[in-house]
Amino acid sequence: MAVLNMVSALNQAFGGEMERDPSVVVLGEDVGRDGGVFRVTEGLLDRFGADRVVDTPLAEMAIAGMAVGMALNGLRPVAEIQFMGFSYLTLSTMISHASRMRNRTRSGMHVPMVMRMPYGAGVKALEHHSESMEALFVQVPGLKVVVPSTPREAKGLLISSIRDPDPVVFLEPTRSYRLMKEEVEEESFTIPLGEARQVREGDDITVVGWGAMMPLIEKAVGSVGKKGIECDVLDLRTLSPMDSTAVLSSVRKTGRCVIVQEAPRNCGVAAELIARINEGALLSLEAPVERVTAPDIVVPLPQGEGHYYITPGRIENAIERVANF
Amino acid sequence: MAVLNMVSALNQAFGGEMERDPSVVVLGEDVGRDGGVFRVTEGLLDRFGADRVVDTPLAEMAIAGMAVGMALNGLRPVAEIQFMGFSYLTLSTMISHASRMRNRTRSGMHVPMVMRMPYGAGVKALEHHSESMEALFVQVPGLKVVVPSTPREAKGLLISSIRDPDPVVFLEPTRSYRLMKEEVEEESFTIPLGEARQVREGDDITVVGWGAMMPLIEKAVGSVGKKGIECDVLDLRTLSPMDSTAVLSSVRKTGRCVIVQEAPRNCGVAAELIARINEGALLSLEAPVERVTAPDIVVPLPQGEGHYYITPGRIENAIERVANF
Amino acid sequence: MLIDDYDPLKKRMLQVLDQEGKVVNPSLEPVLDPDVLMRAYRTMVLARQIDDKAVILQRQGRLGAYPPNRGQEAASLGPAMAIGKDDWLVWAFRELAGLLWKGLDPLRLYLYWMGNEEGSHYPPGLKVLPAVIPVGSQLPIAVGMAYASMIRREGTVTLSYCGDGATSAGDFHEALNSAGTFRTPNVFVIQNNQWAISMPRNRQTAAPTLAQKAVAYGFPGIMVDGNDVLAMYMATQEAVGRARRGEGPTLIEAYTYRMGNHTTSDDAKKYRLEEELKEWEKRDPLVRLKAYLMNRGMLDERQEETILGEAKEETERIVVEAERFPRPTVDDVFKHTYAQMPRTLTEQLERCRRLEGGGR
Amino acid sequence: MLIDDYDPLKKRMLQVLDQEGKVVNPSLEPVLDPDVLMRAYRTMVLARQIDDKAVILQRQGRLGAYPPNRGQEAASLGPAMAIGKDDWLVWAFRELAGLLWKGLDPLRLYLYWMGNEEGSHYPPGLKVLPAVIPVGSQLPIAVGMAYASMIRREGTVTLSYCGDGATSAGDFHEALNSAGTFRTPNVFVIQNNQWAISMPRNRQTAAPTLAQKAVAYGFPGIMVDGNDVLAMYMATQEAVGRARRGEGPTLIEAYTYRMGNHTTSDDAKKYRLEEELKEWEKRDPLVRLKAYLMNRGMLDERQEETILGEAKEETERIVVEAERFPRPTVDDVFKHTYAQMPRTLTEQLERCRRLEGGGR
Ligand SMILES: Cc1ncc(C[n+]2csc(CCOP(=O)(O)OP(=O)(O)O)c2C)c(N)n1
Ligand SMILES: Cc1ncc(C[n+]2csc(CCOP(=O)(O)OP(=O)(O)O)c2C)c(N)n1
Ligand SMILES: [Mg+2]
Ligand SMILES: [Mg+2]
Repeated sequence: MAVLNMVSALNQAFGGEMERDPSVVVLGEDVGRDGGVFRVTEGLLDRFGADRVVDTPLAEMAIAGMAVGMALNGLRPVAEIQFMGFSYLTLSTMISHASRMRNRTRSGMHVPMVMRMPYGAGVKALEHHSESMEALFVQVPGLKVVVPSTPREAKGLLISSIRDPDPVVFLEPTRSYRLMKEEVEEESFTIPLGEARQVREGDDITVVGWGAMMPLIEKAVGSVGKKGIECDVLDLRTLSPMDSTAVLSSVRKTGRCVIVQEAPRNCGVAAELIARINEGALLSLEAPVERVTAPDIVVPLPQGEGHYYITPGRIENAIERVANF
Repeated sequence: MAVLNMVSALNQAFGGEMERDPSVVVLGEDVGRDGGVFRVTEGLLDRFGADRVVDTPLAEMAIAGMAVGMALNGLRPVAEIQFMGFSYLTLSTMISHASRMRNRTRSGMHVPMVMRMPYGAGVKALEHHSESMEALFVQVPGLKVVVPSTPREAKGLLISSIRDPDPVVFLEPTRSYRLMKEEVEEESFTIPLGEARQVREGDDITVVGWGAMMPLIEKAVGSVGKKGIECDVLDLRTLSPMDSTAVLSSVRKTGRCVIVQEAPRNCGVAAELIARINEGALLSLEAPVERVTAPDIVVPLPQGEGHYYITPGRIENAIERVANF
Repeated sequence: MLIDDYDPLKKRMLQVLDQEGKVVNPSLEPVLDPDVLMRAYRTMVLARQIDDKAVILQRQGRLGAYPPNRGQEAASLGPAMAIGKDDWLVWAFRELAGLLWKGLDPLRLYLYWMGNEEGSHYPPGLKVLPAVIPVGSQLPIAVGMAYASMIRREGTVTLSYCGDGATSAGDFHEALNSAGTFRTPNVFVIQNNQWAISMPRNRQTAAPTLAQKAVAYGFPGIMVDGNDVLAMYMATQEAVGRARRGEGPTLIEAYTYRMGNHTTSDDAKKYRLEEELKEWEKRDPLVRLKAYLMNRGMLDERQEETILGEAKEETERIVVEAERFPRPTVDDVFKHTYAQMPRTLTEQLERCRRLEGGGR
Repeated sequence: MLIDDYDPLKKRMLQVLDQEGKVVNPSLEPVLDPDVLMRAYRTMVLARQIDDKAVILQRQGRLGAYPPNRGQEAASLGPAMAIGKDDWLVWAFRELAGLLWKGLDPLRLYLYWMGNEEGSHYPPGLKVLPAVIPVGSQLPIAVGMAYASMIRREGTVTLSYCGDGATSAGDFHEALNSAGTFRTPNVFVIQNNQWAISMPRNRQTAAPTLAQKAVAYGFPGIMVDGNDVLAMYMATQEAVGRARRGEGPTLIEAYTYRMGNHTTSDDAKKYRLEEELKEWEKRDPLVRLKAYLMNRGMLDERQEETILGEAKEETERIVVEAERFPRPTVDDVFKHTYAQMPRTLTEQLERCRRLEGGGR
């Protein structure tokens, strides 16, 4: 068992799946010779050849559309979009075709594709390179949306996504690509989509997050733990379908909840979770649920980042406030 | 004062604004000679000429992008997208440029444009012609999102949107285009953006909706009124910025709330409102807030519509359930 | 090669038949089995019947908004005749005749336009994509499909259609440019019917021909008389050959005309001149093929009547079957969102079922 | 007209100077004031300095990811020299020399790459759009800007730049096709620097030239030696003239080379051959203009040194100023979302202020 960072774990997932299933192909800008701007697809071109590791022209609509067509014609494409900030160009295709072909044809056809992209902030990047607009995809019926938070999770979830018969949007937290390492099984394994992960058990308060927020949450939870607040921590893992059952049963136990969302506030995943808590566990609530989110502004350029990003301190504050309500 | 339907009221708004301000231009597919597929821009070509009433090639990205450029260079463009189902093609431009130019340039430049489109279901239309995906736009910091519900509202809100210094997405409920008529002042008038409209006062329960849901709500509210349930009805009117203050003060008064949303459930405007009620009025709640929404599935073709659309009966049910909780 | 002789920059248009059904250029006349020619004619007649009937049904409230095909039968049929069973056909929404040739049961088409998703539920192996409404968005999909065939070394091609309006869309560009780069086995047919709703062809692009757009992608384009089914067949056949041999994509502009309204919700009188329509009615593709067959002694008036009669019967059959077809249940509209229904959706379905059952 | 002589389908490339600075074709040599030529040279030298320094600053952690301009100075400068004060310049992100010519204070550029939005806060009346990162998305905007100028009968033009990679994007197509249809006063310059990150030009499109993409839009295209500032100037001047006279847009392909990495985060050695770079280093645009000026006796070694010294000083000035420039406050990052801050945002700002002040 090797100790890997998320980039290597993802790369390993690709290697295994492409060995196992010759219909798996990778496409996107710079995914071949360059190995992807974050090196996730490094080495795949040499191992699997240019037919299956496809450097595309600079054309996101075509990347998404070609992936749909490949999937309809027997392949299992994994498309890479270089940054989430450029994925908006694919929304029309994802909404109008990827997510609907199954329903449109009454399951006569379906679209087993994955669209991966790095998302999120904290790496001092240019404009459009720090966005976290996952709720754009979560809103779309027929899509699945997956966000891993650790190297091992990334591998297992990517493999499940590739094998899934439905279109999956796979969001990789840029900030976590090389942040941490952990032991990852050499061989292939899957982590089921649609199930949240219990990261830590506690009776005082439920803390929910996903992706790049998990390391921040763990810090915050550690600090408040020292003050005697025991957190029940959930990594949502799949934003669509959302495992609200896990969240609700935790909230029914703790009566309190903080949701941490990197994205702006309006109509985000946290809002949806609060609505579901309201619907299914309102009577258990001993305090208003709090969301720690970005404000409803454009992600600032690096010099303004400090005013924008969520910190463990902010999460800690929120946990304490809700716990002591 | 003439009695107008929504199409005529919008047409009148255009006439007045184009007379008043020579920088107002209209662009889109078939907006000229054809007067738009719903006839909203009928007659404008003859009155204002082809320079200002611009029939474009079939290219939504260009329509949105050109509108941004026109706005940056001294015009006040009002772009029409033929149906919301084709507006996803504009999202990249709206997110990356329209909504950000002001912040990007620290207010050195800004984008006073309107993007109008019919949205919503109930007219037995083809695929992609019935969608209600407003939350895609509501999520985007820097955009405003406006949805009129009656002819007079449509006129006043469109004029405000045209005069607004920021980009506005203006959603016209297809179903209401010719559904009702009301008296509309001949001259121009504005209705401020960002303020909900109190449609009816009542102490028992708050009912919130917008756009095409308002006539359904009014029916439902009438029925439950006969059973002694008095509803406080709010037409949200502007989805972004959202007038949650009005909703919260109503909920503080009634302690109960039903939100009616034509769109699918996940991460919609109703979820955001529930989150804000949770944050600001949880302690006033005497029952869980209920959302009446579409399910998280693709809008069915006409033969399946009946299983999908919200009816006054469903709203009535929800109101009674919450009122009697 | 036709595509060299008819380079669009030379401003020539490929034609085999004149309106009287005479062969303009004998060296271009395809060698087709009489059965095949007769089947082509029957297909066009049937397409015309189904199309006309759909317009009537719409007026009677028995079918939804519908985009008439009248005048474009040859433009969609000729290309379909040049592909095989294992090749893919990717259409937009105005390719009735081509679909009939390819083997799609027209019942499905009526179901579709009547607003039932079963209308896009095709038998496995038919190799036809469902109708695509967002203009141009089928083209990148067609490139992906061709790419998949290509790397499997199948030797199959993907034939796709789009309208003149679609050529302005970003999808068109990204698709054709990518296809050129990958040399995928794509044949792109533009049905240039001169109009995109109310927008005439010359307001869609300043390029004098649509075929010349291929110059931007590094592969050949050709402009073809789209009302001449033999010319469309010949051009596509050559394009299909190139694709099968790994020589990459071809763009074919079918110069044709939409004789009807854009859809039944549209009124073309508002924006186009009656005379233009009159001119084009003289070039009716059905009349042209009939004249050719009569000239060749393959068809007479009596046969013609029989064919028409059969087409009418077939049309009646599908009207009856389509109207008898079960309407979607609440389960149907939920069931196909994902392969497995997620829990939240199951709950939503149960609530809907309850409501429909009169519960709360 | 140059655009007739250099029709891209003829596969010719417009060139005025050879690498030794000799005039290849005297009839094409522009009549430019010596002051203007000297200013052009100074601009290129300054651009090179600012560019090199940015790369160093990035390595020292004093500036963010940065896309080097080295080798492309003539391609962006020549066009900028051909427009006037009232014309718009719409850039992508690698047009330093052109921006300096247009009058943008390079301090703004450093602020931008250092991650401060004040870097895109330009003085009113400058008529330059901020940098555009989503590749190609500036082009529809440029068409809208030109449209606005056109209907005001201003006689001004909009000059826009994009890369070779951008030509594959749907935005490129929709923009150029619309511009052709409306005959807007646009001049579209493609900086074909042979690479889009790791993708070589021939993997971007199968078209043998990028200039010929104009054929798809019904307006002229021309391929120009992009390392020859005089050729770029001449071609653009002609395009600008056409635009001002209402003759519509022109597409100019500047054939040039990105000598550096894509950005400071990239390592070009991974995907391209050292020899290719070596070849292109011989065609350095700065060296070429210098040789021309020396040949014409307008520049000597001493002057050259002075110019270089001045450029270094100026670069130091902007480093100092940029590093001294106030960083955005919490108010700054909220304030410019809307003209008037909505209530919810005010609340969010207040909470942020409170948190930053150590409150909760
Ligand atoms: C992306 C998109 N924009 C707008 C529409 C609305 N619309 C439907 S058909 C049509 C015109 C299509 O013209 P063309 O491509 O020439 O096809 P034709 O209708 O002539 O067959 C338009 C604008 C659409 N379906 N998709
Ligand atoms: C729409 C979009 N997709 C992807 C990217 C990531 N990206 C940044 S620059 C670049 C290559 C651009 O190539 P080109 O247009 O030739 O410009 P150059 O970098 O050579 O100046 C890519 C793929 C982007 N910025 N925008
Ligand atoms: Mg057409
Ligand atoms: Mg380049």
